[in-house]
Order: sequence, then structure tokens, then C-alpha cells
Amino acid sequence: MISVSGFLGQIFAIALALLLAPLLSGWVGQCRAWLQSRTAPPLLLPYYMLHKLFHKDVVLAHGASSLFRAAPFIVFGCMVLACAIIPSLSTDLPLAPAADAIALVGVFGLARIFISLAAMDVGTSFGSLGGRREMLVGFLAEPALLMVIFTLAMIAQSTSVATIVETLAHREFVIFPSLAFAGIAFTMVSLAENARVPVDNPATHLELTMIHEAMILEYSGRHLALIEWASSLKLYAYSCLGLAFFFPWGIAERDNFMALLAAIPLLLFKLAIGGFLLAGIETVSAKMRIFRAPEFLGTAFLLAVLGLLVRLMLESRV
Amino acid sequence: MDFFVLMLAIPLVSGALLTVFGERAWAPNLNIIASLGTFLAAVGLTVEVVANGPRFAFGEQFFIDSLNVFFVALTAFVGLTTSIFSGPYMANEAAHGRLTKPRLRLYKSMYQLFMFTMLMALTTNNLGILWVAMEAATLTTVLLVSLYRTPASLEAAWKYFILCGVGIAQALFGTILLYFAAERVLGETGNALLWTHLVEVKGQLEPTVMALSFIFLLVGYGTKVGLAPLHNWLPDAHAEGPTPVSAVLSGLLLNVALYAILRCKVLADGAIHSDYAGNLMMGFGLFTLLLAAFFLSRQKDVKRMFAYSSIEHMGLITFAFGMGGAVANFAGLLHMTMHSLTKSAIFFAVGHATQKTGTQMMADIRGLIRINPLIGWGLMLGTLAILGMPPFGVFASEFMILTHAMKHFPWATPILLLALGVAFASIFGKVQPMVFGETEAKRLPHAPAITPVFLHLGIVLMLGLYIPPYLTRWFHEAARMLG
Amino acid sequence: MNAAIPFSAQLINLFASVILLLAFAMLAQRRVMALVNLFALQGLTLCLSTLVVAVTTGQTHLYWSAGLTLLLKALLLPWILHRLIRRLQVKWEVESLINIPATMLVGIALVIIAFNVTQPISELSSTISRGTLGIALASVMLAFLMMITRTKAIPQVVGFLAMENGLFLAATSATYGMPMVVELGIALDVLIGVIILGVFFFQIRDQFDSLDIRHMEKLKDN
Amino acid sequence: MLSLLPIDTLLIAACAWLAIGLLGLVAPRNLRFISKTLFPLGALVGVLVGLVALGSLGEAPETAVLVIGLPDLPFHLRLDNLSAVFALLLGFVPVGISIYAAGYFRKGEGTAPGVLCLEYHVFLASMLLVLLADDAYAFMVAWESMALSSFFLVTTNHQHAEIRRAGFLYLLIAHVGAISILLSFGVMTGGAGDYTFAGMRAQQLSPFWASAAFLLALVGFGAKAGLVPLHVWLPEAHPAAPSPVSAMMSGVMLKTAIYGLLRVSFDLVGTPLWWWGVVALAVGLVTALFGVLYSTVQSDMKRLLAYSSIENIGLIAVGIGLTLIFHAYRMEALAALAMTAVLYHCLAHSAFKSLLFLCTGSVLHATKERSLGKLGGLIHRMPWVAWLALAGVIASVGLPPLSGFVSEWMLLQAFLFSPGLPHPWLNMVVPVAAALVVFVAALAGFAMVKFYGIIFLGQMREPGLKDAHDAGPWEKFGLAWLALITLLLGILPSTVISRIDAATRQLLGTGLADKLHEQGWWMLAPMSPERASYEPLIFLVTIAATLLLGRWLVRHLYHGRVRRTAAWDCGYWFQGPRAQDTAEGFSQPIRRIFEPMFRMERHFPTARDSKPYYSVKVEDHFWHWLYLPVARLVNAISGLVTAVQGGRIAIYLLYSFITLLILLLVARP
Repeated sequence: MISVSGFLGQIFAIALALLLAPLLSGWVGQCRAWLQSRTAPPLLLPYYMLHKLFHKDVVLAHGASSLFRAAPFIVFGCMVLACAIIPSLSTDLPLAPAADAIALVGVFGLARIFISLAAMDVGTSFGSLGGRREMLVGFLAEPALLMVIFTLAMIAQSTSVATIVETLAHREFVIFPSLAFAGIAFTMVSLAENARVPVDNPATHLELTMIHEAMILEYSGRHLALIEWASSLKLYAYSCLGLAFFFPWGIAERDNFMALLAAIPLLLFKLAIGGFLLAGIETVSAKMRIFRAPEFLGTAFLLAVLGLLVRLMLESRV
Repeated sequence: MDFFVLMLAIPLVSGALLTVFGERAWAPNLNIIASLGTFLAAVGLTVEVVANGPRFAFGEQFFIDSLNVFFVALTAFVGLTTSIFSGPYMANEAAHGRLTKPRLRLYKSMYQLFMFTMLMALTTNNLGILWVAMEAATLTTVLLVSLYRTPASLEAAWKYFILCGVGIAQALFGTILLYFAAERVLGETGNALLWTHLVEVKGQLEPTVMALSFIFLLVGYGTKVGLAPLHNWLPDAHAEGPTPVSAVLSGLLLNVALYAILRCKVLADGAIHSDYAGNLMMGFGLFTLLLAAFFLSRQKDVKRMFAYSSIEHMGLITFAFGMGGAVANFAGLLHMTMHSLTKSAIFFAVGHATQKTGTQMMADIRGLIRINPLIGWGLMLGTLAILGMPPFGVFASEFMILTHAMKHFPWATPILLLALGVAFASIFGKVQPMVFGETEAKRLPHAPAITPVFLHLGIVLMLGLYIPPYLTRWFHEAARMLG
Repeated sequence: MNAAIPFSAQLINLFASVILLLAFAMLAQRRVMALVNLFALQGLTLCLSTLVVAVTTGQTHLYWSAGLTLLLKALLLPWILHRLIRRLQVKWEVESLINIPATMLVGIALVIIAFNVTQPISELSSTISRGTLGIALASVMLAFLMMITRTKAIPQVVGFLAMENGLFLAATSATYGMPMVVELGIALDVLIGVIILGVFFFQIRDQFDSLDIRHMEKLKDN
Repeated sequence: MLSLLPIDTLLIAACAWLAIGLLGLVAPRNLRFISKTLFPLGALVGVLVGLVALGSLGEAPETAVLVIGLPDLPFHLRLDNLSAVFALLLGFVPVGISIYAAGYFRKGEGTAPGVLCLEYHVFLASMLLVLLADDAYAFMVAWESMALSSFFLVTTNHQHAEIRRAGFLYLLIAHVGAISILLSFGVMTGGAGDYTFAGMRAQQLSPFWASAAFLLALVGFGAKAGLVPLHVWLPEAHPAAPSPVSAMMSGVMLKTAIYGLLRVSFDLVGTPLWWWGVVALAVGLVTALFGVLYSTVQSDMKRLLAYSSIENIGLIAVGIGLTLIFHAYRMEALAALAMTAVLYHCLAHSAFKSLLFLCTGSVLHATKERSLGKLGGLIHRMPWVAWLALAGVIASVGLPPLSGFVSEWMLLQAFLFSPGLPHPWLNMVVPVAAALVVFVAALAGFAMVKFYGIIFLGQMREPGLKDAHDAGPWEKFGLAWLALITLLLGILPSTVISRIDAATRQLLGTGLADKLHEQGWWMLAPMSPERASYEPLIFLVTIAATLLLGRWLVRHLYHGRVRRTAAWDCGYWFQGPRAQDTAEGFSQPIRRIFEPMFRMERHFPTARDSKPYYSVKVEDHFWHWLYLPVARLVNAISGLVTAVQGGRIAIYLLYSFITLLILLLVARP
């Protein structure tokens, strides 16, 4: 049964995700600015943005339907659920059995479908363009992500994210070549999924290249705020997932509140490093043409499958 | 009065009457009434034979057992429905000016005489008389095929006459050889051609002579059955004759010819003590089936196409009887019944359709279901039935033939299925657009007789789902008789 | 050697050989009138051979069939054909699809085949005319060949009738005739057949302006 | 005391359907009577069938022998758990379709309503008989009656040539398949001549003949299910048929083929060999991939759905293949998991695909348009249809928390735990197959977003769409019923699986239910919660709670003000409906990436064109590589054969002469 402390831990994890996610986006932005020798925006800029957007009126296009208005809430809900499942601080989450790793990919998929549909709703040329590109990225990224998860699930003999993390955290330090492949693939997928360079650029509105921004052009006010927040939650979720999978040390396992508290600084530290590395990648690589994206993601998919095969070939007795 | 005598006398007398009075207004009704009388007599005879067992007539010259009484009943039934169908059909032909009154008279008298010759061929015990009746049947139908006197119908009738005449001459040679063999056993008693006597001594007949004789009989009567490559007369005769004639040709005459082969096969089997006759029939059957199937896909004339379909089915039936054994014979008999009923129903529907549209070219016939839904559905369902779609009875017999072949002659199954598949694609691909689609309708002076179509299809449907026990018994007995 | 064979059998064999010879002659004949005459002659020979068999065996019904043959095949049918040819003003020449020498060669091959095929049966035969079955089959086949090679309707019909002659020869010589009722039936059929054909000839000529059956090749599938 | 066994009740239901159909002939033109009385009656019978099937799940098999049939082979019927699962589907899904149809059929469209009613109910009854049949003859009769009645339903609007062509193709392939099935039965009797299924079970076939039987069954049932390369009829027939019929065919009829395949491979043929599974897996993967790729590039909404059905059937076949592999290696727990996935996907697909097809029917009625390029923005005019269609779309993409996800999830679980197969080569291939399955599922998302987005969202592409109206009450009820099934299947997987588990147990000897009973009804954990678990209800509740809470908080803390204005025009004055993506435009990336998979004919405008236009036509490779060559071959042979009939009488005589000579010379005993 769900214990009180487990429940509290869950609430705490969600709250932390909601709070930390914009911060992470801000941090990445700041790092990027530093690396590109620009004046950095304030670290808390995303919070100001959200606050401002919530205050503004919603300006709806005439053609917007109820789906357009519902989509930001649904996307936001999906991301919150994702953050609730991913063990950022502790693996003992009451919500964890609700969705295993495959369902987690499903959650992201659900969000993607809604944001793409919403993009097509108003009926502008950019909206459907963005929706189509998002789905293009999605149908390549999703299998790659699942393959990464499969590799890990085979190591752990489980698809439950918590079990995977526990297994990985407890293993002796053996080098799994499959994990290396999976790690690279996961990074590539995360870049694509979070609309980052080299697949997309969150800071551009150039029609030839934009994907994510094209989809949310028509959003404003609280809707836009929710979507931005959901984006940063997604980045946070992916980061935590990556950290949990590949650097699982320090994540609390029992419903021990102290261990949970102890995990916070470690998490912050890991996120800071991760954010910095992300900014680094974004700085050193160039934005690709849109039709290079399938190749990029295809590579990720291939790497993930390779990781799976390596796992089967080399490590099946480990 | 004796049912048997009645059954033979009614068509003969009415045929003679119609030759004289065929142009009177009541003549068409006489045609139907005579057919009805024949049918009732046949039913009476059937009941009698089923109840009391086989019987003779006119000394030993005629013999009715469970095998031929089944054909007799079928023949009389289809004869009746065809006469019902031909009433309005022929009236329409006359109204269109395609036929004159003397021709109509010729049609009716020849129709009755044709029925007479077929019934005689079926019931005779004398293989010589069988030959004579078969030849007479050819002669009457030659006149029916050439009824329109168009160049095409004359050509068809000529080919029919020559090819079947020659073919049946071979059968006579076979009969002579048979007699030759029989005489050595039975002596010159004059009974040497009586089947009932022959079948008792079949084991003593000289095998070499019987083999030779069976070859000639098979080629001879096989020409009439339409076995490839002896079939060439068949599509022409079916396509160019009046549709009721096509219906009885396909539905009855082919059966009668096959019946003749079956009677001879029993003797040959008894004499030769091997599957020689059966193998020949299987070979012919498969070849015919395959060839006819590939013929189907290039047909343009609807009646010609269904004529090829008849050839195909005759091939299948011949194959079934060739396999021999109780199950295959049962299936063969069942398939003959189904084919007769279905094919004549199809020709009825086709006849009305061609009259409505004024052409036999399938490319010009469209939207029958709009012109007259009953004709359209009749043709559609009939076609599906003949193609072996359940729940129609043709499927039941095909199922039995196929499963039996699978069990005993697995090598033949792919050929059978290939042929059935090709036939399905060819026929259905052509009939479907005829039935469906758009068209301009036209009224006929005489309302078509649709009842026979659905009567036949109804029986076929019923037999596909349920074969009454008495019919089963009857078939079983007939099948057993064939060995 | 031949001494073992009774005289009547020799006679029958002689007539049978004549029939075969006539079959060859018909195969080679180019003129339609002569063809009909040859046919009549064949019928006559057939009648004679039947008569010999009848006398030898004392089978009364064979007299009847001899008479029937004479009446039908030697007199009635040739007469009908003569009348038809005159009424229809048929050209005298008979055209053949294959040239005559080639046809003859094929014919000889057929005779060999026919003899071979009937060989085992003749061995069994108890009748006085054992060899005639082969000849009968040979004449049937030669008539068949004639039907194949001739392009006009009348020679084709003559071929058809000659085939019946061959069959009749088989029936009388090999088995001393079929039962009477059968023979009557066969004769009736042949007669009716020829009458119908006669009617046909007029219709064909009306429709096609010719009795050349090569005009009748319209009904085909290719 | 009159006690009716379930099998009797089902038989009565089949008869009732037949009777309802025949009643339609009483007044064939009375649309009101037929649609408002007979179709709802048919739906009631459907409820009865569904309830009886539900009740008989888990019970011992019941058999019956009817008086009809062949003399030596009367109809044998049997209701066991496998039949019951499919009867469940056949009961409940058609309820929605029938009710919908009550409001759908209009006057003056093709076949008379009475005839249509007959065909429709014969179709239903024959499907039920297919499920109950326990001998080869009864099965074939029911099977072909099903094909026949559906053929007539497909050709309802037969005045269009392409519909006739579609119908012909459909019946032809169905017939070829039926021949193959018949052969398979023949092989399975093993020469004993006993054509009852019991007789087939009793046969011990050699591996060669068992394999032959299985492969023939795969071809036969694959032709009906739409497995590549026998799928070509499906994208033709489904668009041709009226929408309720497409729904019925796609939703229910295809499942009878799956039923047949399961029946043969797990029940009749004996112990399966491992490589059968590989064959089924490979065919399924190719089918799924092919179906989903083609579905993304379609411009006709019903064709798109038809290809999507091919994809789903492919996934089901993958599941069957996996089950076969596990079963052959005696890994029954995993086999049970895969089998449950198969059965579940059958149920799920049946509901959501019917729902989607019915939605296209409403769109078609409202707009008279099937082409995606002429639709758009219908969510404003048809909100009911649009929102219910969204449920179908999400389920069909395989996303939580709706039905499609459950089965895909279980299938992936089965894949994931496959290592340990005693065959090293298989061990490698199976996970790669899993990768492809995931890929297919993801591409399905693309296709479905295209489907939904272009029909219901955006601006209306044609001015006529302004007059579109929402579905009527009957139609709404039908749609809602199916959406409800989809939802229930999505959120109550554990409950459903514990019911249908009886079929798995019957076929494999083990099931999932025991494990499921240890956990709560809300949780689906087929192995153990530590290894994998999914709680759709909690999932749904969490998202819904966040959504509502978020909305409440935003409204509470800030405001709910909304202004309406024109969409942002990017500084360009023209932002009409033509500026949106077309159906072709939307799928352009797919066409570009997977170019070799399609046979494309494209026309590009040039600068000098007076009327520049762009067109693209995507065709099926199989048509050109397989079907046309076969047709040409048959035509060529038939050309050779017809030369026999040259019209010359001398030649004809020669044939018979030569035949005679050959027989005399060669064929002597």
C-alpha cells in the first residue's frame, strides 16, 4: 500500500520538478550565452516569462477550436506525470507502477500528438508544417528511445524505471559497452526531443528550420505559459531520465526522507553539469537541414539497436 | 396406365401433335402441359422405382434402376422448367421478328421429340438403342440450334452435326466391339447388348476388346459430353441456338451423354479388372477442366462463356467418376444435378438478359439489376452458385470431389484448384459488371418467366445446406451401382 | 495356306478388300459425282458381303440388313446426293486441303495402325471373317481422313456416310450383325440425318452462296 | 424446464439475424421500417451474443450437431473459449455499428435498403457461424457466405466502376484464400477422411504435412486478413463499401481470419514448429511496415484507415508469430503473454477501427467528400464526431491510456523478455523485430495525426464544408458506444484479461489470470510488478487531475480572459485555407525518406507551364510485381489455349482423330 512518506516523497518530487524545470532551462540558456560570449540572461528569466505570460490575455485565432484550448493543459499534465514517474530523487515512488518505461514513452507520445494536433488546428501554413515536422522527428526518436530503454530493461530484466535504476545503481562497476551505445543514442534522442540544436533551435523563428516554435506560434497568454513550462518539464524529465539511467548513483531507494533530502544536492549538481554539457553541444554543433534530421535520428536508432545487439552478444552471461 | 409408358408417350405424341398443330394459339400451352405430364409421369416412375426397386419395361428392352431414374427425374424437371421459361422467351423472339411461326412450330415439336429421345436414351437397357437415341437426340437438337437460320447458327449447327455425327460413329464402333465381346459370352441370343445381362457377365468379357471398345465409346460419347479436345462444337452450338435450347443442351444432353459413358464404364471396369477406364476418364476430365478454365477468360459472348463453363464442369464430373468409389460417384452425381439445375437457371437468366439488351456481347450488357432486379439477382446468384460459392449446392459436391481427390489423388488437387481459381476470376469478372452498373432499360412485350430461375436456385441452395435423407439413400444406391 | 479358309470367308475377305480399295479411291477422287458413285459402289459391295455372311451363317436377319443396305446405301442415299448435286449446281471439282499423294500416304499409315490395333481382337474372333474387323476400322479411319481433308460440304457428308459403311462392315463381319431393332434404328438415323443435311445444304447455300465449308469459320475464339 | 445452453442461444441469435435480414425483404423499399426497426433489433441480438459469449468464457466447451449439412458430415458446432472471445467482439462491436447504420443509410443510394438489411444480417450470422463451426464443411460454408455477403455489401454503390472493380478483387482474393483454407483442412485430415475438427485434432501429422497445413492456413487466412502480399483488396474494398460496412469488415471480419489462424495453428494442427513462428513474425512485420507506410501517404480518408488496418493485422500476426515461437519452445508464460496481446489487440482494434470508419461515414455524409484534400476544420461543425474520433485516433496510435496501448505494451513486454530462447539466431532477431514494431507504432502516429488533423482541424479547405452538420442521434450513439468500449478496454485491462484468459489457457495450457489476481484490478503486471506494470486508471486520473488542478489554479491565481482575433498572418496578406498543408504535403517527408518503398508517379510544375500543377500518385509495388504478371501469364496461356478453337471444322475433326489415334496407340491397358 502507499505509505504516507512515499506519498509525501511523490508530492515532493513533483513539486521539485515543477520548480526546477524552468531553472534548468534558464541555466542552459545562461551557459549557452557564456559559451557564445554573449551577455547572459538572468538565471530566473523563465520564471519571469511564465509569470508574465500567465498575466496576459489569451489571444485566440478565430479558427481555434476547443482542442486548441485543451491541448496545453493535456501536454502539461503529461509532462507532470512523466516527471512523477522518473526517479529523480528516489526510486520509491507510489506513482511508478502506473507507468513503466514503455508507458513513459507513451506519455511523451501522447503529448506530442496533442501538441501537433493543436498546431494544425488554427490552419496556418506554419502550424501544419510544424506539426508534420514534429511527427517526423517523433516517429524516428520514439523507437530510438524505446530501444535505449530495451537495452537497459534487458540488463535489469524489467521495464519498470525504478527497478532499472535500482539494478543499475547496485551493479559492480563493469563497463557495459551496450550502455555506451545506449548513452550516445539517448543523448541524440534527447536533443531531438527537446527541440535543441542540431535538430531544432528553440531560439529561432526562421521558417525554414523551426519545428517546435512553428507549432506554438498561435499560442499566447496562459496557454503559451503552460506549453513553455511543459517544454522545460520535458527537458527536466529527459535530463533526470538520462541521469537515472547512466549516472544512477545517489538516488534514494527506501522511503527514507533523509536520503531523499541528501539526494537533492547531488541531483542539482548533476543537472548543472548536464545543462552545461547540453549548452556545450548546442554551441559546437550547427543546426542541420530538416532532412538531415532523419539521418541523425536514424543513426540514433541504429546505435540503440546496436547497443541492444551488443548487449545480447557480449553481455548475455554478465 | 404405366408411368413409364406415359413418360415416353407424352413427349412423343405431343411432339407429333405439335408438328401438325404447332402454329395454333394453344400450342405453347400444350408444350408446357406435355412437359408437366412428362414430369408427373417421371415423378410417378421415380416413386415406384424407389419403393419397389428396379424394373423392366417392354420385355427387357427398358430398364429403370436407381441410377437412371435419378437422371430421368432431373431431365423431366428441367424439361418442365425450360418449357415454362421458353413460353415468354419464344413469344418475345417472335415479337422481335427473329422467328416466324413455322419456326416456332418446329421448335416446339423438336423440343418434345428431343425430350423423348433423351428419356429413351436414359431408360433403355439396350446399348444399341442407347446409341440410336443419342444420335436421334443429336438430330433433333441440330434443328433446334439452326432455328434462327442465320449464317452463324447454320455454321454452329453444321459443326455440331458433323463433329457429333463423327463422334457418335466412334461410339457405334465401340458398341459393335462391345457386342463382339459380349456375344462370345452370351451367345447370339439377342440379349448381348442388354446392359442387365452384360453386367452379370462383365467379369468374363474379353479385356482387350473391352479396352478398345471403351476407347471408342469414350471418344464417341465424350464428344457429346464436351470433353476436350473433342468439345469444339459445344460453344458454337450453345451460343447460336435459342437460349432454352442452350439450357437443355447444357443441363441435360451433356448429362445423358455422360450417363452413357458411365454405363459403359461399369462394364469396362468389370472386364478389365484395373482402373484403366477410370484413369482415362480422370485424364480427360482434368485436361478438359484445365483447358476450359483458360478458355473462359477470353470470352466475349455470354452464352459462349457459360458453354465453356459447362465444359469445365463436365470435366470435373468426368474426373469425379474417373476416381470411382462410393464417395466420388456420389459427388459426381450430386455435381451433375447441381450443374444441371444451376446452369439451366443461368441460361434462363441470360436469355432474358440478352433479350432485354438485344445483344449477347457481355461488354454491351450492363446494369441488369436496374433493368430487372430479379433477372440481375438471378444471374448473379446463379453465377456465384456455378462458381462453387457456398452455401449453394455446387460447393457441396465440389467439396466432396476435392476432399476425395486430396485423399486419393493428391497430385490432381493443384490442377483442380488452379482451374477452379482461373474459372472463378474469368467468369465472375465478366458477370459482375453485367449485373451491376448503369443502363437504359427497355420493356419487353412479354413478361419474363423468372420462377424457373429461382426455383432452380432455391433447390440448389437447399441441397447445399441440407440433402434430404431419401435423396441421400437414392444417390448412395446409384453411386454403389457405379462401383 | 489359304486353303484353310473356307470359300465364303475368302469371298468376304475379297469384298472387304474391295471396300478398303473403294475407301482409298474415294480418298483420292477429285470429282464429286464420281465420289458419290464410288460411295454407291461401296454400299453395293457391303450389301454383297453381308449377303455372303447371311448365306454362310443362315442368319435370317442378315438378309434383312443386306436388303436395307442395298436400298439405303446403294440406291437411296446416292440418289438423294445426285439430286442434291444437280439442284445445287455444285462444281464438279473437289478441293482438298492436303494434296492427294500425301493423303494416300497417311491413309496407308492408318491402315497399318488399324490392322495393328485390331490384331489381338481378330485372334479371338470365332467368326468366319476374322480379318475384316481391321479392314472395317481402316475404312472408318480413311473416311475420317477424308472428312478432315475435304473443304466442301458434300464430300464431307459422303465421308460421313462412308464411315457408316465401315461401321456396318464391322457389325456384319465381326459379329454377324447387330440385333435387328438396333440396325433399323441406325438406318433410320442415317436416313433422317441425310434428309436434314439435304435441307441444310440449301440453307447453307442461301446464306453463304457456296457450299464451301471454309466460309464457315466465323465462330472461333482466337 | 427449458434450459438453453449458450451454444443454443448463439445459434438462435444467428437465426434471429437471418430472420431479421429476411424481414428486410418483406418491404425492401421501406427505409423507415428497416433502419429504425430492423437494424436496432439486430443490435439487440448483438448484445445478446456478446453477453452469452461473456458468460460462457471459462466454461467447458459445448458442442452441437445440426441436421443440415452434407449427408456424412452434418454441421458440427462447438463453443469453446477461443470462439467465445471472438464472439464477444462479434456481439458488442456490431451493436455500435448497427445502431449507427440505423441512422446512416439514406434513400436512393445503391442497393435497396431491404436487400442491404438482408446482406448485412447474413454477414453477421455467417461470421457467428464461422466462430462456431466445428467441421470443415460448416466452416467453409460459413466462411464463404461471409465473403459473399460482404462482397454484396461492398458493391452497394455498384454504379461506380471502381467499386465494382474493388468488389471483384475482393471476392477473387477471398476465394483464392478459401481454396487455400480448404486445402489446409484437407491436409490436416491426414487422409483419414474425417473432416470434423475433432478428427483433425486426433491426427498426428508428420512435420512436413503439419507445416504444409500451417502455411496453407497462413495464406488462406492471410488473404482474408490482408497480410502482404495478399492485401491488395483491402485498400480497394474498404473505401468502396458504405462506412458501416467498412467498419464491420475492418473491425470484425478481419478478426475472423485471425480466429481461423489461431484455431488452426494452436488447436487443430498439433504441436507447432518454431520456424512457423518466424514465418508469421516476418510476414507480420512486413505487413505492418508496409501498411503503416502506405497509410501515411494516402489522400483518401478511408484508404488511409484501410492501410492502417493492414498495419494492425500485421502487428497481430507478429504477436501470433511470437506466441508460436514461445509455444514451440515450451516457454508457456511468455507465450501466454503474447497470445493475450494478440487477443487484446483483436478486441481493441475491432472497437477503435470501427469507430474511426464510422466517423469517416459521418464526415462523408456531411460533406460528400472522401478526399482529405477537400476537408478540414470539421471540428467546428461536427464536434461530437471530432471528439469521439480523437478517442479512436489515440487508441489506434497505441498511446496510453486507451485500448491500443495495452496490447502493444503487452506485445513489447513479450518481446523484451524473449532472451533465453534456446536458439541463438532467434535470440538476435527477435529484439530487432521489436525495434521494427516500435517503429511501426510510431509511424502510425504520423498517419493518424495526418488523418485527424487534416479532416477535423485547420481551416475548411472547401467552401461547401460550411454546411456540414454533426451526426444524428443514432449515429452519435453508435460512435459513443464504440468509444466507450475503447475507453473501457483501455482502462480496465486487468479485468478484461482475466475474462479472455480462458482462451489463452485453452490454447496454451497457461494464462495470465493467476498472476493478475494477485494484484489489484487496476494494475496490469503480467510478470510481476517489479518487472513491468501499467496502471491505466491511475495514469488517466493523474493526467486528468493535473489538468483540472492546473486549470483551476490558473483561473484562480490569474484570470480566464480570452480575446478572439485573426490568426497571425506572418506579414503576408493571404492566409486562406490553401496555405495549409495538403494531404500530399503532409506526407511529403515520408515519401521522401522511404522513396524506394513506393511506386510513385510525380508531375512537377515548370516555370513555363501555363497552368502549373503538382501531382503525385503512389502505387503499390506488389501490384506491378506480383498481380499484373500473374494476370498477364493467365492471359498469355489463355491466348495459347484459345488458338485451339480456330473455327475450322477440319482442324476440329483432326483433334478428335488424333485423340483417337493416340488413345489407340498409347493408352492400352
